[in-house]
Amino acid sequence: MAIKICAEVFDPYLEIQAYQNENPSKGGAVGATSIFIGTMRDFNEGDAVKGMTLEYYPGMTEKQLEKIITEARQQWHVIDTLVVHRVGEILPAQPIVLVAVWASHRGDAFDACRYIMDALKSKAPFWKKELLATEDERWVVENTDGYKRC
Amino acid sequence: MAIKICAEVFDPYLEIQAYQNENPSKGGAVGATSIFIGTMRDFNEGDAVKGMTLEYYPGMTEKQLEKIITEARQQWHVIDTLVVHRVGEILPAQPIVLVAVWASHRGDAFDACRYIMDALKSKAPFWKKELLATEDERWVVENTDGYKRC
Amino acid sequence: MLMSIKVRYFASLKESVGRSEDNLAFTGLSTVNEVWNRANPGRSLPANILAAVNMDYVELDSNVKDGDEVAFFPPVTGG
Amino acid sequence: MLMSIKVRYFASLKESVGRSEDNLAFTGLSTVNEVWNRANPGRSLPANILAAVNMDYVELDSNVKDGDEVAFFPPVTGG
Repeated sequence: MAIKICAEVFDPYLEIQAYQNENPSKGGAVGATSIFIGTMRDFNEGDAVKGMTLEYYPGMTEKQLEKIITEARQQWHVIDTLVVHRVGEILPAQPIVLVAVWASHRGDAFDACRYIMDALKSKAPFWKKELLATEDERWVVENTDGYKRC
Repeated sequence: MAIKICAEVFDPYLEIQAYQNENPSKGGAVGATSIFIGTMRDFNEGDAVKGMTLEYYPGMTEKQLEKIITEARQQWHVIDTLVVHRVGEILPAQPIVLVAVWASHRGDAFDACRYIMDALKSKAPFWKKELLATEDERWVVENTDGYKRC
Repeated sequence: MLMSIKVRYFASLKESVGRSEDNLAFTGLSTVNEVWNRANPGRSLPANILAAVNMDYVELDSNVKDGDEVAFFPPVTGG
Repeated sequence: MLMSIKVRYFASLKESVGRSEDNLAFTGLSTVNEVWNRANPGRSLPANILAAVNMDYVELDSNVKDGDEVAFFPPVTGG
């Protein structure tokens, strides 16, 4: 299990591969890997966004992420997890968050990955401030349920 | 949208990166990528498994996968999808299937990825034959719901 | 009317019938189930077997027409 | 009893109170809500603000003890 807070741009695929290489023992037990990658969009709430700053609460952020992962492991059969979250100045298309869950079976992997993402969005202390194309700055007020509105 | 049937071992992370590089335009619209990777376990139904052969129905397999992806796109807001499935002789820890879904929002990405995986497991014509550690061969009879039994 | 039908078998069913393909030629309309019976006289269709015509899933009482490819196979186990 | 409490503010709340941290020293028992009032006299706690004590979420009427770190911040928007 690993939790990383990154102040620099990270490559989610390299992070996963590096983590797997450092933890090769789980190989034959793993049947399912569910991965979520959140990346920065260049629009939000109908406005063009050209950058973002991600603030966090060092110490509490890691503590809450650990708690969320423990809750997931209590509910599903999970072999391992990796969570990486970016902080600082971010540009469109850069990764913000990576959640990877390794399990023997796909239901456990999918459910635990989604649980961790949803809980992270509602409980882990991170805050986004958007820099709009108009040069205005604004704090993102609330995370949504994650579906596109028609 | 791409569907690939692979007769050789594939690296799911290289497949995703190569596909993204060939389709860079979607960058700033994507906020969520949900990925599922199925890998071969070295045990099943309580027996040690040392290899597997995956048979398919060329033509029908691709046709059914296209249909499944179309169904997913009718239900959720999906930007792009990639499905790669291995056939032929497989060894433990090798990837069997990759499903990647790119969307603006996480709910759409998660739901569509899971829909594609579950539908693939019940409708795409692939069949697994296991080679046990005892040298016995046996056909896998049915896919399960994907959760570990206690 | 002369019907020319290709029949295909996959996975464990292919092993139990002992062949991967039949090419049938017969006269008269037919259903998927009748295609099985013509290709495998005296052997009833095993339980749980799925059928496809021209690579789409069908019920066993679906009609087949000249030139169709009819496939029989066990439940799928990919992914 | 002398209470020494560190108060922290994050994100839009940090900008609106104009500081990131207070170090309070006062006597008597207190709650999270009272800590806010001591640190921000005359300013009521904005709606929807979350509170944590020692990096765990708490209700506003939770007690604080000497040495605690109390944090106030708006709804989180990570991921």
